[in-house]
Amino acid sequence: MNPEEQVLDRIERARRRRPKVREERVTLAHGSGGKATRTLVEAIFLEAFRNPLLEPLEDAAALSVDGARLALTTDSFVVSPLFFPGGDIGDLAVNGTVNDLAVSGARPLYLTAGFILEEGFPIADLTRIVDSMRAAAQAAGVSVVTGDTKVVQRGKGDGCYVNTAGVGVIDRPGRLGAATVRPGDAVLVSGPVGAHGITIMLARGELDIEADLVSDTAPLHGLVAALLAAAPGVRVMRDATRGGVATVLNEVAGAAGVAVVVDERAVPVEPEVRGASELLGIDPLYVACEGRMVVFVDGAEADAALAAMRGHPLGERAALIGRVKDDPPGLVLLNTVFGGTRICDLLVGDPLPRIC
Amino acid sequence: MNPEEQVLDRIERARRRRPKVREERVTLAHGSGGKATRTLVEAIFLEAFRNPLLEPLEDAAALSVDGARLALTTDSFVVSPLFFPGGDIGDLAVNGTVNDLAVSGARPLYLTAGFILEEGFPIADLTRIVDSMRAAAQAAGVSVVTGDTKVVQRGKGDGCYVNTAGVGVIDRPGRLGAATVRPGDAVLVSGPVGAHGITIMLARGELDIEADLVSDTAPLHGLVAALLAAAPGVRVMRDATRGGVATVLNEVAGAAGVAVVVDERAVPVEPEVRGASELLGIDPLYVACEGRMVVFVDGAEADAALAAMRGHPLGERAALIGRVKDDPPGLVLLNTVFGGTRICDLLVGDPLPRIC
Amino acid sequence: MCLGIPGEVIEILADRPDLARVDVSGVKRAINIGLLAEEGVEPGDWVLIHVGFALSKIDEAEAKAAMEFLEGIGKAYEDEIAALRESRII
Amino acid sequence: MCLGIPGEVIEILADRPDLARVDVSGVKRAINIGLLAEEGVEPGDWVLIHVGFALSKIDEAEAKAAMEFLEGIGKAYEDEIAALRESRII
Amino acid sequence: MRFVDEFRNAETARALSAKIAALCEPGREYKFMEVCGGHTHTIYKHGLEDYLPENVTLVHGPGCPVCVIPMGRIDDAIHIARRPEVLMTSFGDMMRVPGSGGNFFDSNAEGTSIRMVYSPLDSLKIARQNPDRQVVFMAIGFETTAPSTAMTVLRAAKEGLENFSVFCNHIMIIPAIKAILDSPDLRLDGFIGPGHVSTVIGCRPYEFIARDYGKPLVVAGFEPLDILQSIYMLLLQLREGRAEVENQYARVVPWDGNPTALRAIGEVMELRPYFEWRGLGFISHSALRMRQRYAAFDAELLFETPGVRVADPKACQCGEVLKGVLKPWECKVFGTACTPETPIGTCMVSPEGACAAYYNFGRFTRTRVREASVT
Amino acid sequence: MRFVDEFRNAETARALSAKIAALCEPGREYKFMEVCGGHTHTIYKHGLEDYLPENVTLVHGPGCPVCVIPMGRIDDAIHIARRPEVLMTSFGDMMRVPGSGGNFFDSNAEGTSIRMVYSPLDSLKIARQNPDRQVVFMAIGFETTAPSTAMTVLRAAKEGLENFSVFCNHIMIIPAIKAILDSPDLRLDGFIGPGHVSTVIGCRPYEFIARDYGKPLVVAGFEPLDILQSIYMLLLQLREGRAEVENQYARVVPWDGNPTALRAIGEVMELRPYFEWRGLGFISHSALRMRQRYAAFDAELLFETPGVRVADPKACQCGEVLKGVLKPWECKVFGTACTPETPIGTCMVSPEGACAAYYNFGRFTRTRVREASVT
Ligand code: SF4
Ligand code: SF4
Ligand SMILES: [Mg+2]
Ligand SMILES: [Mg+2]
Ligand SMILES: [Mg+2]
Ligand SMILES: [Mg+2]
Ligand SMILES: [Mg+2]
Ligand SMILES: [Mg+2]
Ligand SMILES: [Mg+2]
Ligand SMILES: [Mg+2]
Ligand SMILES: [Mg+2]
Ligand SMILES: [Mg+2]
Repeated sequence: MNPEEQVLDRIERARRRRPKVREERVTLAHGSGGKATRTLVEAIFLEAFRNPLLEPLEDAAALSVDGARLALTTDSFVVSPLFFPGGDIGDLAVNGTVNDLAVSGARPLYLTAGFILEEGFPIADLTRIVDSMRAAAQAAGVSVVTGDTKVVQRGKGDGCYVNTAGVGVIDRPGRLGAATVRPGDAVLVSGPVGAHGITIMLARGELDIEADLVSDTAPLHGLVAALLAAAPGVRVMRDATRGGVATVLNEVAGAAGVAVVVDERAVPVEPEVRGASELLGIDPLYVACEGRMVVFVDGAEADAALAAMRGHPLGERAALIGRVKDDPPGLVLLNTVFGGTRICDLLVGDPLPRIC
Repeated sequence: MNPEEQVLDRIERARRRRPKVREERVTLAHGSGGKATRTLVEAIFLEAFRNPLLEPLEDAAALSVDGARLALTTDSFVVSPLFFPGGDIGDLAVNGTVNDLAVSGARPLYLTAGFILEEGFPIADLTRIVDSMRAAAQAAGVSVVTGDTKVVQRGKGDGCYVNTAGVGVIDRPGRLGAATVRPGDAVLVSGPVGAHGITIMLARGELDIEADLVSDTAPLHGLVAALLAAAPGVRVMRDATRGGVATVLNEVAGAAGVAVVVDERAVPVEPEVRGASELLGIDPLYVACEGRMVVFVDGAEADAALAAMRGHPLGERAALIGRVKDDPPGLVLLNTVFGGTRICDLLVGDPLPRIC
Repeated sequence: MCLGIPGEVIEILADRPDLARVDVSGVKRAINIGLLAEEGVEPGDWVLIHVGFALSKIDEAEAKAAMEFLEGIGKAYEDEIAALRESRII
Repeated sequence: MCLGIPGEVIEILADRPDLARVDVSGVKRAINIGLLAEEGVEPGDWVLIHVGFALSKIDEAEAKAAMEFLEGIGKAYEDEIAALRESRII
Repeated sequence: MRFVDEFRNAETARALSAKIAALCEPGREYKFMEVCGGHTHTIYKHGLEDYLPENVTLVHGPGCPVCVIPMGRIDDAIHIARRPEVLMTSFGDMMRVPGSGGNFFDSNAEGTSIRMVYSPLDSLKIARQNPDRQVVFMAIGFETTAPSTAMTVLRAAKEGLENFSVFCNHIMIIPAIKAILDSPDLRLDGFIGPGHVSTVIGCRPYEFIARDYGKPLVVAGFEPLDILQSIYMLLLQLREGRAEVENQYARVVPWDGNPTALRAIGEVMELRPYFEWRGLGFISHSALRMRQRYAAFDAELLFETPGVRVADPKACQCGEVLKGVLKPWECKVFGTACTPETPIGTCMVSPEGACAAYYNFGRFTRTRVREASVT
Repeated sequence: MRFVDEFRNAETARALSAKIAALCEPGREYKFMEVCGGHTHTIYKHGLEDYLPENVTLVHGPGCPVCVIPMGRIDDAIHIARRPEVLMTSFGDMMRVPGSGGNFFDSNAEGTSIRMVYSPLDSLKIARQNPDRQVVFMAIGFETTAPSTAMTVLRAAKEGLENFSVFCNHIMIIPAIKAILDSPDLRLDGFIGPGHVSTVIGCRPYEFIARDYGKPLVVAGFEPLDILQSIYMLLLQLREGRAEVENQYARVVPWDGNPTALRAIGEVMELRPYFEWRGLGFISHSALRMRQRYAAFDAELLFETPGVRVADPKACQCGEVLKGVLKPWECKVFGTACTPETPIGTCMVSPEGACAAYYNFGRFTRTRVREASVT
């Protein structure tokens, strides 16, 4: 090894060290979906709760209860603003959990709904949120079967936080999971990326940027069903939420110990998302979606998978964006538009907090 | 009917009207577990999400998935202070959900954990909370299998909010539920009431009251198992959390259309709980517990049920506190220590917010 | 609003002679005894507590007298009932 | 930090002549054009945007010249490659 | 609990009940007013009426300071609380009392900070802890509570606190009783006198009731046996043709009251020329305000208040209930439009209000009660 | 995107790459410094080094204003932000720059309000919206950014805003380049000149580099083809034995810069006698402060700051990296103790810092890259 290679090797070893939270206090970065979030999750939550079901840190845990194969997931939603073009915290909370179930290969069935309301929150806004949860649940074919409401004093919340947990049933034999990904697999994305995150950021109004953009929030269960029917060789699916597509790719590369090589040109991005990203100096690959997923599939089935996704309204602009290789393991590489190649690492902190 | 009876009749009709939230904004009362909470839940959440599984508004929904009989529940925890004598938000969050499953007749299996952290929250406190969740989960024999973390800006939270959802399996044939309660049933409580709520109130320090009190937070699954084994005639169990024993009794009386008559003398209350309650002018019957349950059981099995509970460490001071009658339907009546009888209604607003 | 609760004085705070630690069924709180300055308050005294102030000292002799009156009525009643029962049995 | 992005001026705000609405790939923002006061800015102009200010006007002739140079290199290269291929095929 | 449990004994109650029944002349209707809301609360909370013969009726008087506070004063308090620098404190009972545009909870939901305190001294503590805020204590209560407020102001003055003041709504019991006695549509046989007020004012101030109006009054404690005994004592006076002031609650109430407390009130407060009582209208010399020498602690002087008199809702019959002319359930809106969740009148707010006590504890008829026993 | 996408064309890049290779003399090592962090970012983000022959090395210069800000200034900013009335604003890049006791995020976690803004004008808006707060804009940047700060101050003055001020940390590019040129351990063959700074200062200020130091400089745009073309132009000058200032970025950079912008800077700011640069030490006349006549908007005058010079951590070799003496990976703590999550030096903080760019984008070797293509 030359000196540079020795250094890089040392770094890779350092990166494999047990994660440790160095901060004394929680910062916004811990909630951004990037490295700090991952460190917090692994060093504190995984460390304490460690068990084989939690360990994969997938979108949903796969359980076997009384002979039934179930998926269980949860997410809290703290998006600001609560209402934004294309959606609100209500449909986000339903779609987000439906999607975590769907991408785990489960048929979403039942949701829980937990509300943390701030004293003074307008009842009319609550009704609007609950109505859009109802509509989203109906669209996704799930029922909200149990719930909880807490009220916190003014100044101890931000209007309305929603938690949903979801249960689905895994009808399909075999296991999905990042660990099943292997060299030669194809990487697909179900549509243009980053619209949700940029929409939220613009909806805050602080940037004074106008754009004809709406959130991509949508339930993916139908698209997943179509995909799985056409391509049994699907290895893993993930919805690209906080941290965006790049974060999902890194999680999979890390979990599977493979290299993921992505063709930047192939990644679909709406012009307005690109414009806002350039203006703000951020990369759409790291911007959250709420109705897009990344799919790893047996390379031989890439075309079938792509065709199946494109045949579904939510996958019309699906694209093959990359391939899995064996080296360098655990890294995501990007073949840039310009023809160069670079690493596409986890971000330390997301520039867009509170997007979901 | 005499004029008074006519008025009372008119009132009962008014109380059966469809609930409507009259306030324009959420107030703390909506989170107190009393009438305002009930109105909010029925008028907004139940109205929007209505389905046969949600409708009973039990502690957990009873589901049938792929042949398996499951219970699903959720609660968010926003207790202030986060750490208090006898526990913290962590074991509260685990025990609360374990208990909602247990009292639904399910064997608790899996939990989700959603954290909403406020920027600036000490990592050491988070670690302490997560550690006590781990210990509580271990004690209850459940695994945390999936989770989520969000971080909100300083001033948009209160350190740490935790949501847990839980899945359990219902091994026992037959259905539990408030609707199965009938005249002649016995009403039991598993131990002294109100310690949790009073402990929290004193732990805030604002009242400058000292007492040797600790929260009663505990997982009830073992006690429930012992009870069910001894008394198959159990109709319904509820953990007496927000709103206390009186609220549970009212919920059951309302759902079953029966009268619940309680002997005030029989209700176990720790002297310190009583002292603090008298000092503050509140009634221990309305004060939250986090490790106590109310049991309705076939009157013929009352002794067996009581013996079974008393044989378990968490039920040593269990007591038979009342009987179910047919009239007046939907009301809870209290035979007072003094030998009088009065209504024991739902409270409009709990004097103790943020107890769980 | 006029809620008043009896409590037993445990100690007078050394640094704040207008405050007493008072025990109510095992629960303790510092209570202002400034309104009883003239009579004086000592550990062992019972006082009536209202919104953090001791409003009056409880007169144990009077309490005993009241109880005796009430118990007397109770006793007389029990005797009567007992007599009634006996007469019935016969 | 020195991030600058080209955008097309759509309009000068009527009530604020120091502000222009500028379009970047379909996204619009009011940009301060005070730093280009001397040259003047009109709809259709392209400007370089930095932290909310237009720093300079983009000179389309210069841009075209640069492109022509670059494309020329590209063309020459392609020709060369093509020639190379041909020679190999033969 | 000592001095509490012994006065809740059911056996003794049954005996006393028999004595009471024996004292009543058949066919005669007895109407006694318990002046104090604390008594009303005890009566309903313990189901005390189960021990009274049908011909003894308890009339719930105006002695709940929460129930008699007029809407305008709530509006004034909210007006003060709306100032960004103000942090208002008050007793929990006040939080739900309706002003013309909502109660304190609603106001907090819209952005004010009105916090519950257990003691006025807690407000002082809050003021010390929040030097950048103006802490205003919304003081309410009869002579029972006024000394605590006065002592708190004296302490604040001693400490030189500059961010504490009192919005004074203290009222006095005697003018209220007098107003009741002078109301033409009233027929009462006697009064159950307010025990805790009397710890401060003593028993002498009631003597005019016996002397000028010929009605007996028994100062009563707050345990159910205290009240039952007082009713017995009232009936005994009636039977014996007496009209006197008697003290059933001598274990707590000295005949001459608490002179230290009275002096504290006198030092800090003075009589208002008149004050509005909800349902009873303006009563002269019936309330207290801060003295000029404590102007620095007088929120009424420190902050502007609209001071608008707000008419009670038309449907509201609290005045009749407070005077004992109507039973709570006789009010047309009772239990339908007016409930503890959506009170129209203040008697439905405080747990000591006659309507709330009846609604929460007594909302069923005697016949059904008799069935309702655990055993 | 017009003026962007055309300058990212891979075909053209390949052609230019061949031309560049052809210009390089075999066996000779070429070392060019891109002065500007924006260029560093572009180079890594687009993988531009893949188009360079092995013997052309790019050295990352001091032109990242975030990277050269000394710890003491961060501490001073946090000191100001800790005042309860202060609401501080800054560009997103600043949030993670370590001070001696943590960065802005850490400081916020402990209670300060330091908000990210896109433009200094946004700070002004925040000041208008929060009249009760003192809004302080933490200004950083070279001459590119200084005019925006100046225009913002002029606007604030015109509006008579009394709750807005600037904590001025603007620095100047020429003194930094001069410091680099004068550093003894340096061997460079030419400079890629900072494009956006030059829109303001123009190309003339670089002439001394060619004239006095005999090094060519090409002012370059920020798209990858701009940089590749500039390298081509530098190599051509070397081949032809020239040392001139050339302008590759003429579509944006006028030879004489932007006189309006320069005047705005001159109106509001003046030279500091000296200023500390992280890694480079004190450089005289290298930074700007507010003029006396805008003292009302000068946070340094309005608020006390400790102004303590904080020594860089011992392990930190940022100075060597900024001068191009060390490659990022040659620093002993690179990638292990110093990572973007736990930066020791500032070059690891900004996405334009050499260490961060190399860590995030370039952390693998050329051989492995060649394998790593999608197809
Ligand atoms: S029912 Fe309501 S309005 Fe009627 S008297 Fe009672 S409190 Fe007043
Ligand atoms: S690795 Fe860190 S300490 Fe070393 S030069 Fe880079 S930024 Fe500075
Ligand atoms: Mg970290
Ligand atoms: Mg997901
Ligand atoms: Mg999830
Ligand atoms: Mg999710
Ligand atoms: Mg709940
Ligand atoms: Mg309501
Ligand atoms: Mg429950
Ligand atoms: Mg629950
Ligand atoms: Mg629960
Ligand atoms: Mg999540």
